[in-house]
Amino acid sequence: MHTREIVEALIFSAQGSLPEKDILKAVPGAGPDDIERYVTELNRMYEESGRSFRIERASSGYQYVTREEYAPYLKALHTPVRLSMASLEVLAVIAYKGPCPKQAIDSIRGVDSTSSLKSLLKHQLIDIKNGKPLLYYTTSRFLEVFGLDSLSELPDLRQFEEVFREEAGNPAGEEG
Amino acid sequence: MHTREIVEALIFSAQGSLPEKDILKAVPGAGPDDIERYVTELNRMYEESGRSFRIERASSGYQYVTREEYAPYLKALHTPVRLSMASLEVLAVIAYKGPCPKQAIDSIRGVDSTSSLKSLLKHQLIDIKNGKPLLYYTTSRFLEVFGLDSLSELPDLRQFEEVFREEAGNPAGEEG
Amino acid sequence: MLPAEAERPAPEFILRLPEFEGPLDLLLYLIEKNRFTLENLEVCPVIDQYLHYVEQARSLDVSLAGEFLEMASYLIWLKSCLLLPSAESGEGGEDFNPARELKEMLIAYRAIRQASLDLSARPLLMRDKFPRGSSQQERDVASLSIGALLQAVNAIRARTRKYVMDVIANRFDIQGMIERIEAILLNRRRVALNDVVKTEERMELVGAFVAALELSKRCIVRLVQRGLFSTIYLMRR
Repeated sequence: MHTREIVEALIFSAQGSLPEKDILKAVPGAGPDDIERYVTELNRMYEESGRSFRIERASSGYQYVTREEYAPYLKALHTPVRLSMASLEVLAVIAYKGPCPKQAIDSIRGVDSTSSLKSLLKHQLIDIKNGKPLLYYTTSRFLEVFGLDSLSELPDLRQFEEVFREEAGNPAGEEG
Repeated sequence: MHTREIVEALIFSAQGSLPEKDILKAVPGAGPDDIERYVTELNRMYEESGRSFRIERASSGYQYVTREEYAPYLKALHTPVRLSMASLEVLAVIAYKGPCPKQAIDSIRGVDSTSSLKSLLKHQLIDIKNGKPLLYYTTSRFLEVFGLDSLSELPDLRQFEEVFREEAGNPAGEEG
Repeated sequence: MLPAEAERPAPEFILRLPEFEGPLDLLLYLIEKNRFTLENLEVCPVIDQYLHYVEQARSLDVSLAGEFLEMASYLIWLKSCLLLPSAESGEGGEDFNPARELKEMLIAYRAIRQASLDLSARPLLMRDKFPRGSSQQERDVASLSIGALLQAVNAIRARTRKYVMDVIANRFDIQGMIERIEAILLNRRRVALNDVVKTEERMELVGAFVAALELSKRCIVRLVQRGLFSTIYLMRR
């Protein structure tokens, strides 16, 4: 196993751009120049063997990108985005409680929900009823994404106690 | 530009396992056998050039994964999945018997499975079908994580039962 | 990674009892320790050892899950069946074997345990191999599960340690409230806000108020309040 391939595996598996310092931490003994050299070597190998991807140096670190000529084919590909936990929380509140104002969502969650609301609006999972304050509610797209016919199909939360009931003395549950 | 490399780019840019049908849609004219052949060719090229990753079949599709020997270097970068024995048992019951209610899981294991269910839900390895009682089933994420193409790939449960029944001739078991 | 049977300390070890996933796990351990198989299983010594373990655990104040005690009483019953002279042998034409149910239970459990070990032995994503990281372009939202949504509810609850459910149970339906108010105002010129709600619940009152504001905005009603904290009336326009 060559350090170069460890660097490759690190960048390959990273979420988004991998900061150089994280690479240096993971492969002790290598310096920034080594990393850069490895990446150059890898990219040359990819190019020579006709690979459809390469490693790009971004301001924040290294990341894989597919070569531009493949973009037309990738556009056809449905690459779904996974919602963040925060967005899911906001969505859950709106689904069960909506239409409701942002203030109600924030107070139930105990944190500010601005960016999640933005992201959910962008994905058209929620919409806004005009008024003061603005009211948020879930859209038909929401039902589609969750495979529901209507909001009434959401399970009764009390029924869910069987899974989520708090165990005495072990509120965090098992970290399995 | 070769179709093989288009397939490569598609799988490469997908999040999670890319369903075979999506690949077929993106590269008209190619059949499942072609895709499989391309993947085999790509994997051979990766192996010969010492790449740290390969394509594997999972959840009725294809996904990129790093080779196992790199895991020690990558662990620091990721939050590894750690399933308890109890969670694994619950997962096995659901994989083999699911969709099934909690009561069925508890009765096979002889113990309450609440905390394991919680943990498995958190890891999105199982999900819930609404109903009374709620039914648990394994997700496509489960197939991805365990590198299974479908649940039918799991070894026959009776096979395990038989082994146990046949142990009569070998009282010491695998000990010693 | 997983505790092998052989590595577990014997249950006689007084200071610290080995831990078992459950009563069936303990029974299998005892069977293996006695070098029995399910085919040549002698149930009585295993039952005795099981009861001994439970007794020890209780004397050491180890909190045992209720299932262990349940199993203990089942085993005591089973043993009594085995020890009593089988006066009615041949009952129903079948050879009466009270241990069979236990055996079947153990076989089913053991098979599942084997299956779980088998699963765990597979190269596991995020443990033995890692997926390709995220791609840069943002696209559609992946289809989601109800489980994920309820997971989120649980996350909120765990964090805030309040009754999310209370609030949820009280969700108010603005549209329904608007319709109710409109229906009332078909026959009357005015109605007090407090008379619109059916219960004393604060959330419903809030809902009625929001509905009233909405109707006012749509120029369907006029809101009238003579002074601070006095009754709010909805007047048909």
